[in-house]
Amino acid sequence: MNYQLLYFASLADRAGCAGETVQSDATGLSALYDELRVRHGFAMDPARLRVAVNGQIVDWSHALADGDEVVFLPPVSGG
Amino acid sequence: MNYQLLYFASLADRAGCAGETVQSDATGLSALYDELRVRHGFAMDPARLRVAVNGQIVDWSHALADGDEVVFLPPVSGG
Amino acid sequence: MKRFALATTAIDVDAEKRRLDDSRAGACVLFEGWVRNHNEGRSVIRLDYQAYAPLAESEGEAIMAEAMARFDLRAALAVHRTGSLAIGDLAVWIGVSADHRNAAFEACRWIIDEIKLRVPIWKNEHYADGESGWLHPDNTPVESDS
Amino acid sequence: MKRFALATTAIDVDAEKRRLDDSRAGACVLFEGWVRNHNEGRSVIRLDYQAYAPLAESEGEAIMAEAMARFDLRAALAVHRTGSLAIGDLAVWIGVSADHRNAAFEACRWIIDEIKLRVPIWKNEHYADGESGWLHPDNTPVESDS
Repeated sequence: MNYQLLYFASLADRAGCAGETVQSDATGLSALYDELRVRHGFAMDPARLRVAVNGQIVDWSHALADGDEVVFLPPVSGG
Repeated sequence: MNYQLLYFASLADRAGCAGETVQSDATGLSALYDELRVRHGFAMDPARLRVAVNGQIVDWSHALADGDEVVFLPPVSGG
Repeated sequence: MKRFALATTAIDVDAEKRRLDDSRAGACVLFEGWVRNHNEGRSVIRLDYQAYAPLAESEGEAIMAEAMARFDLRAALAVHRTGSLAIGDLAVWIGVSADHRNAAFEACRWIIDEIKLRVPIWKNEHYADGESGWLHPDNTPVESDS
Repeated sequence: MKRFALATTAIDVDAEKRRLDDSRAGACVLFEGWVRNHNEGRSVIRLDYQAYAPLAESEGEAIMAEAMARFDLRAALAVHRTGSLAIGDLAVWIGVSADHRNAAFEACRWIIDEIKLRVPIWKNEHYADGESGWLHPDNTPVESDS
């Protein structure tokens, strides 16, 4: 399956890009994040991340579909 | 003794003036207010008033001196 | 530098706000009291504010100095109108700046509460039915016991 | 009508504030977040804000709608900057109007707290020593665990 990944803040710095298309057999968010940790060396514990799929905050149990836009959100610091 | 009285809000309405010079034998604030209640028909309980003498908030036990500016302050409602 | 002022004409909010600037400050909280068109279920057409000016100014300054001492602020200012005001007019403006928002919110709230409690300013509401009345701090009419 | 916006250029505070006007409102509370020249003991020279814009806008709108439902308000608005900001720049503006000041203070405070907690915007601080770092919601550096 193909996923559109977007990266922000420290994850973007670590990945060295703002986004990428990833081909993956993962159908769950945890499995997908584990692949990205290996690929980019993300050190942030997934317990500290929220996840958005297609612009909506979802639960980590959310099932992915081909073509989804997926964003792992580091703790925010606006304001 | 002569006192310069200033009136505000409901007390000014009741007295029909913004201030007046009052000649009185009273040397305490309670006695002076009692005289003014008789003169102007003030109904407000002194327990609800604060008192300023010469521009400073004072206690009701404050001793008056000839020529003092005395203001009985109704509960305020600014803001 | 004075921190509290009475104003007989419209408050220059922009000029006051510039006095809050401080490069160490990360939070600014502003309060504006506007003349409402209603109170206690009655329709209000305008307000008059009367002040015992010398005492209002000294009490106002004392409140601002106390706020600077109680809260971790960079600046705190307040201006209160007197005279006749129309619906929507700005009656009181309070501005504070602080490094952190917690102090800014708490101080701004504390200052307006203290002003309403302590500063000798009185509000006379004029109602749509032609009546008028002086108000207590809780905005109930004083009429009955004056 | 949108209540929450991201802005890539300076926020037009006067235009936003006029949208709070309501003749029934007696209280207006405004919060401004300014870029501070220091954080956690380090000297800051500028900030970059990065947002995941579509989600930031929908989360922001959800917060404002929730504020309107939770508090007795006439209006509530918020604007958050993105991009590169200098010391003293306005990073976030929040304005609420209400009949009474209690609701106005509580809602304004609640809105900024929720924005900082929920809206996907990240702050990158640039320090005087040449370093920079993304921050956590509590303004501590994220560096160690990214």
